[in-house]
Amino acid sequence: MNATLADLAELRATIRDWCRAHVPADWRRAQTGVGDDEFVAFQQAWFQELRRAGYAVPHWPAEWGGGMSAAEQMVLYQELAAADAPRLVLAFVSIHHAAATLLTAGTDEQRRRHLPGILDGEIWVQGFSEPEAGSDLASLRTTARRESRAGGDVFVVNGQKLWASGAAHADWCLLLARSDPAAPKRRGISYLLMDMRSPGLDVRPIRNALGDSHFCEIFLNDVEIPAENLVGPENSGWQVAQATLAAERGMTMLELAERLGNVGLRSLVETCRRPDAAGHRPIDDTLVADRLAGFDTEIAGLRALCRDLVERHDAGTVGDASQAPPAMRRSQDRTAFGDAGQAPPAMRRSQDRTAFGDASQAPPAVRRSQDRTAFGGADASVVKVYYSELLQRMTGFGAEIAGLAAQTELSKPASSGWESGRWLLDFIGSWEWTIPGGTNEIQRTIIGERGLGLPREP
Amino acid sequence: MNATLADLAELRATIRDWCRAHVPADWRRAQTGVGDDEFVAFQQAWFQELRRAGYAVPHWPAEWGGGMSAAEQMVLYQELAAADAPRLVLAFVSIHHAAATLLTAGTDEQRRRHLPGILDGEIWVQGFSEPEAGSDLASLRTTARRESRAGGDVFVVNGQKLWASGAAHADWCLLLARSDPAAPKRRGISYLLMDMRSPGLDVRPIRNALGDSHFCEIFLNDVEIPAENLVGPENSGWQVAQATLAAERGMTMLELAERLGNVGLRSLVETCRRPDAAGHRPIDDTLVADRLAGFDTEIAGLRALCRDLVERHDAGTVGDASQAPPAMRRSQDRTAFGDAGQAPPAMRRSQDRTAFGDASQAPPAVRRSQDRTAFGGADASVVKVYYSELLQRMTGFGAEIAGLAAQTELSKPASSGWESGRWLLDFIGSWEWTIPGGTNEIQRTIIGERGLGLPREP
Amino acid sequence: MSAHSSELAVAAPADAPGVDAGTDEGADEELRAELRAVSRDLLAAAAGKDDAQVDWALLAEAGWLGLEVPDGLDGAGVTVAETAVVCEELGRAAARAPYLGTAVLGAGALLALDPGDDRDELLRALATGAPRFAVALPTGDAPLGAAGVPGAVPFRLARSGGAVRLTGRAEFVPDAAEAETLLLLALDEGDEPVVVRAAPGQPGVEVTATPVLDVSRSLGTVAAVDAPVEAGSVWRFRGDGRAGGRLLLARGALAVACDSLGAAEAMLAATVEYASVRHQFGRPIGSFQAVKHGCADMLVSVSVGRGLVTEATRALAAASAVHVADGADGVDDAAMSAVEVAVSRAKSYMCAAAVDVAGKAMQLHGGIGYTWESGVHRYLKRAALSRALFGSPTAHRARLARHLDADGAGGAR
Amino acid sequence: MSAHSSELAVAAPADAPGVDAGTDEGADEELRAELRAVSRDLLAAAAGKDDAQVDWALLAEAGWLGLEVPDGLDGAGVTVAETAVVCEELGRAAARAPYLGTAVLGAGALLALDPGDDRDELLRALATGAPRFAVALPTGDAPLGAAGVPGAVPFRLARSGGAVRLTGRAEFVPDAAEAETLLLLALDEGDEPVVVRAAPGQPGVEVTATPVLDVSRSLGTVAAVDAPVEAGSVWRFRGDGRAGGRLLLARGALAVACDSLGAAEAMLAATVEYASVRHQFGRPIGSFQAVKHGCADMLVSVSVGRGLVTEATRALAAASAVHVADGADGVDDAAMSAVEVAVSRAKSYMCAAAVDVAGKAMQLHGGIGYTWESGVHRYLKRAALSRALFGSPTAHRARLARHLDADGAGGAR
Repeated sequence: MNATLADLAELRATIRDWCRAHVPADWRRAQTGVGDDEFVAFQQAWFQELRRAGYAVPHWPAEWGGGMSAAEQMVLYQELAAADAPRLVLAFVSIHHAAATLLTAGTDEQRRRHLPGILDGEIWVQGFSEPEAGSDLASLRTTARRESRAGGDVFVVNGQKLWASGAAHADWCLLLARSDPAAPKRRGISYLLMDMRSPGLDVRPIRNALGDSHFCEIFLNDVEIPAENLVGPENSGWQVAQATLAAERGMTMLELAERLGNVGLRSLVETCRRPDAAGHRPIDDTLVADRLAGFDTEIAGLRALCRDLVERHDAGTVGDASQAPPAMRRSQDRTAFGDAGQAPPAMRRSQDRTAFGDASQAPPAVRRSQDRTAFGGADASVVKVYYSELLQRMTGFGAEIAGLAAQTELSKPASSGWESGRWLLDFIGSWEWTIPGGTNEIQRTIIGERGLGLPREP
Repeated sequence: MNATLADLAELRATIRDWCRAHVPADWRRAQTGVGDDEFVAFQQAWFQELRRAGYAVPHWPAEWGGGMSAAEQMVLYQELAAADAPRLVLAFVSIHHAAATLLTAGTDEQRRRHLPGILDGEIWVQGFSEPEAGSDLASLRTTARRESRAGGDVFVVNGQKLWASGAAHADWCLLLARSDPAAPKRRGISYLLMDMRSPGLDVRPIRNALGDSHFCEIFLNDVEIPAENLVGPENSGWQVAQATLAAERGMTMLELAERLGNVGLRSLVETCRRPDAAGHRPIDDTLVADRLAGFDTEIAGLRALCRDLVERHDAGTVGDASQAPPAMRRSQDRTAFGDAGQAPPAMRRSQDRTAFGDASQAPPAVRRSQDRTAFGGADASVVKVYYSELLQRMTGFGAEIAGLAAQTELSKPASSGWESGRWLLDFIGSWEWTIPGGTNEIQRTIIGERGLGLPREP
Repeated sequence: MSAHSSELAVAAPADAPGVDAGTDEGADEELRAELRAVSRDLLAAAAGKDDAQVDWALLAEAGWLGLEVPDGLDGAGVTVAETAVVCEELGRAAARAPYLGTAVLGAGALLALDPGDDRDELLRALATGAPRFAVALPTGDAPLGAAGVPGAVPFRLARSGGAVRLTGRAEFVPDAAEAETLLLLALDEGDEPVVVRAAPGQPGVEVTATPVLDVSRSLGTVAAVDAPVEAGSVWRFRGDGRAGGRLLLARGALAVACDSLGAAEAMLAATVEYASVRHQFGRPIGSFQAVKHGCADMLVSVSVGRGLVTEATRALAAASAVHVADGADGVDDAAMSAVEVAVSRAKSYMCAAAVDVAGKAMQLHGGIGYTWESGVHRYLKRAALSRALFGSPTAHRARLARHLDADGAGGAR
Repeated sequence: MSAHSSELAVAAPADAPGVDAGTDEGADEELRAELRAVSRDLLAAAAGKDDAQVDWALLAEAGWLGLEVPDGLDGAGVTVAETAVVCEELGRAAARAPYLGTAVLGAGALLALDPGDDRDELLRALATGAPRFAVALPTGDAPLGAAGVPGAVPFRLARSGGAVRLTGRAEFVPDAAEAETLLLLALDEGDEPVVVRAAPGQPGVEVTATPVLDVSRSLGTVAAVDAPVEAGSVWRFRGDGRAGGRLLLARGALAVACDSLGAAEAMLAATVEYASVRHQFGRPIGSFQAVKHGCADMLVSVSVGRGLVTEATRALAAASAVHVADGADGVDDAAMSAVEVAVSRAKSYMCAAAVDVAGKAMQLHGGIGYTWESGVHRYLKRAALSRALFGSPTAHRARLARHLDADGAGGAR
């Protein structure tokens, strides 16, 4: 179902009206300095508000409660950003990673069990990284030993997970564990759904650079997971994980770009238009004006990148190496965490459609000329590197312009991103985008090898 | 002989007077667009002018015609730069590389034969790089086969050299060739002095990015070099070459820094103070003013780096790992071209004194605290990276400010550096500093491994 | 901040995906892909030559000059989006051809004028490649200043002794020295921008070549001193002359941005190619992170630039279509501002990025990159010229900043 | 361009190598090396603690507070160059101590005053650590503006009802909240800068703490509203009060630059350490060029910054010595300008570089770097505060640019 221009304009008007009526007035002030419980309650309430309007999981298939086309989702995220609606922070893993995993690789039973649960507010956490397996995710050491029990087989899990964002509030965990210690690194890993109330689990918060504790360590001590919670074939967890990580990109990047382009840029311009004690406005300095215009331009470029990625996801042309120019040869698939988010082309194409729209939709015609695939299998990495470093530059500049005053802002609104206008906090928070999910150093290697076909390190 | 402050002030006044009397008026205009012969004649005349004053080879030992202390040389180069004297471009290899080689590793006979020749204007060229041995110099393929002749042994040389700057005018060549093909890469190389009038030599100019041809290829076809022209032991040419390349750093970097800080910055400020058609001066834009102040600062930083390097060369503390803090561990010596200029500490210390001043001078007390050696064995690389990229940023900015007008400047004065104020030409020429002598990528690896003790690539 | 927020997606329908079911955007994309493929083949030959001169007759035969000339005048009747493809490919080949003067600015100027027999005849001729054109307009930073176009119009008409005479001077005019027909942007006696047709040989008009480092470009100065002008040589823009002038300047800036995009892509491809085959230390140099990540950065900025150039092309094509169709009523100030915002973004970003990319290419090619023969210098010089032509990045960003400040003043949302 | 060219080497003798045969520069270097080693050991303990609080009594015992207090007043009688070493080490440890308020600014202010019993007594006390001081002067960009110091003096004395009263306000005053003695920079009735001694509890004077993200720093606001001031509490600078004020501001800026140098070196060392032991993909991450070259860039900017800080320290030490020795005749405007140029270079470069280095450290530490426990955030926050305190890089560069413009106007050579 391709929407016409008129349909989209109508949708935009509808969403805009809805936002006016439903975005909580002054939520930024109200959510500044709140405790954890208040934050969770606010997130859950806002999620249900969006759900009632059909805006919570627009990217899911219609049968599960979604059904928006990519074009419609773009309109939705543009309007939510323009209205400065709260972000869905807490449900991020649930509605993106967990859902993508279930839709791509889960059984019907698993979907029926979990997708409605997510809509009702079940929170998921990702249990991938480990102390010795960060960028090099494939060296994870947590073990899953299959054993028989009266009620059926179970996996007995032991080990430690790190950077499990939101684990303290989570009901379920997407868990990667080594089920065949003898197999090569990536061949012996299984993907499991773990109930966070299981005995043997110990969740400990890790304070981040701002003193917040949404990251956690999870210690697993003989935790038993029923075998029916295995996703995909045993020892194929690595492949399944690609799908999970792929879900982090595309439309979610577009949403972030819109946030940066709305409240982010707006706040920065406002900061620079504010006269100082002597009545001088920073923006009247060509130095400041030039930087602002540069950010405006870079944001426009980021939006174009994101739109392109989303459109090609939708069109099924992302990473189609057959269209890449000869110089841009595709290298072998990388084995590293690096290529998290980079499933082999055949897999990615199908999964993308499932993850990003109703599979029953007729895919739009492949409108793109070959040059649009110039960044080959590294699209998501290009967007991630560019977004995260733009965010860092913008917030860094904001912190510089705000000067000493930036130091006096001790907390930012919960439920906002790192474009809150509390520039020093935002700046420090920006490393949350340049490090996790494969550091930008790893991303550049992916871009070089998959996007440009440069040779791997020996 | 340490000069007192008063001595130095007197020297400065003397040099300043000399410059007023001897720096050719308006040489920049006169040397713009001249042919090769005119350039060579001008360089030779200026060299002899400097020689008569004792300013041509101040860094040589007194017995050979030099004898200035490091402090005195600094004053000399500061004043020559301040007076915008022509640079000694043509004699660069002769007075630095060739002389350092002879003084460090040559025989008395070789010194007596060649050092006076250099003072009389003999031009030397460096024959190190080859098509397949650029950054990876140790893989050079030119062969030197030792054979007996009636008049004594000779080396019969075959191969091809690249980037031999000034070979078209050269009388002599510093040649590296593989004399033991069976030995490991760096163990089978010999260092030879080759008469450029030898039969079997074919010199072909290579046009550079600006269309100039001072780079050359040298084809060697059964060229015979008498064995007495071997420098250092046979098959030890790699170690001898370190000394040659080391000579490129130190005081020569200080001279470049002074050039950039005098005529370079001055031209840039002038460019930015020139009103446009509407009477607007770029410097009145905070954007431009900020960049200029940044360059002024970076030049001051560069000068400080160079002075520090020269002073420590002088004091014999360059690269003394025993004083480095524990975290800055020294890695093994690198085998790559990369470490050209980085002899093992013991060798470097002695050679530096020989190369940079009269060995009979009492070395000044080691005045530096341990932190001054923080950049360990990578001092020269730090300076090279910083200088070359600052030059590139400054000239790039100049080209941007000058705009379309920069395109109409089709040639720059011969005998000037890449800070001529013909910004686009200077900008393009700046790659002559970021690429040769070990690209800046190689230099960063040296800094990481030798300066910081980071582990080598496996 | 309407011009900078999501509203733009509504204003420029092509921005929204999946909405072209009823349009011919898909067909246009196919046309452009074919045009691109053909151009690339044709220009590949020129790229090998030292002067990269392209055979002018070949360009005319290929139909690239008359791309925007209406069907009825023997042109292809397509849009500036197709012209942009050729510009990009010329940049990729660093080719020398007076395309900017004739097909981009010449055709653009004529199409923006009120139709008429003279104009139509000239457009028909243009598509055949004879005469070659130059359009004398300000190509520096001046028109980007707060004063806007009229203050920067380089020529002025004045009546003296019964005759209309032209006086003024334009520097760095693309393809001026080779042009047989000049179109001069002038203010008439009522301060309205008009186009004056002139010939280089004509009394009072002098054209001089301006040699530049980038030998793949031809620039010149056009000067007129009390040059007598026939009434029939003074042509009015459709509708508002100011809008016509602004669209013309936007075309110039966009064409140069497209050129830089092509040049940057060529440099990226060449660097990747070289880094894949050149071995040092027993490995292809592209396997070292320093080289690999450098190439990755080039790809990132080329990708961002491509996005901005694409958006600016769409915006200009849409506005140009409206201008030609509706004249004065078509392109209001807000729409024109939206075009200029998109063009300034594309021009400032892409033209700066191309210099960086070409510079990085020179660095990563090592010594070879610094040779004349590698040809990297041709791209670096061309990119440097493109950066300054039709407004420096700084001047374009200054214009953008004024929009940001004005929008910020407009309201919180 | 005398202040920016080789002349400087003559003006500041210590710049020239090999010329210290007759001076005690060598001995000073040894003293500083020892001071550095002792400081590093002492502060290493503090570095481990979450609040990095340093025991104040320990600092006093170590003699660091009275470094510049004359021998005769129980101090060490050395120069600001030694104080700079302590500042650098405090930065390296990201330690929390009111050193800036007491030893840098407090001692600096008192030393710049005309000697007298009250002043001498206070200096003697200062060296013992009781009372702690805060100096209320402008710590933002204001004094770097074209107007110079007097326009930015935060307090003013006025006579009303027979009494002299003080009014004004200074924000972001280092160590204000913990200070027992306040020294306020004020203009007297003749518009001459003076120092007013006050106490936090005193009528009309209010001190409030300003909590900041960098918990290793203490800042506060000092406000006075018609606060009655005794005649004995108003102290005049030696010689020209304006020069005294300028030297004091230079001290503040330099101290913060030293702090940033130490912080940056600490972050570099920590990153090198981590990259050498942390393995991924079967190798220490420091063996990857992306990490290695990142560390190399950190070293380059730390090296450049160290050079600039060293030169600024020498220049300020020399000028301060002259000021104390000769009063008004000592430091003329040209010499003061030379100090300010050196300080502005050091402050703008080093404080910006430290933020970059700390940010890079966070990046190269990966996930660990983003944790509270790694402590990298402490350095990032501290570096960000240092960047703004005593003038932003932009403000310092604006001052430098004015010098460049003025020097450029002076002549071609």
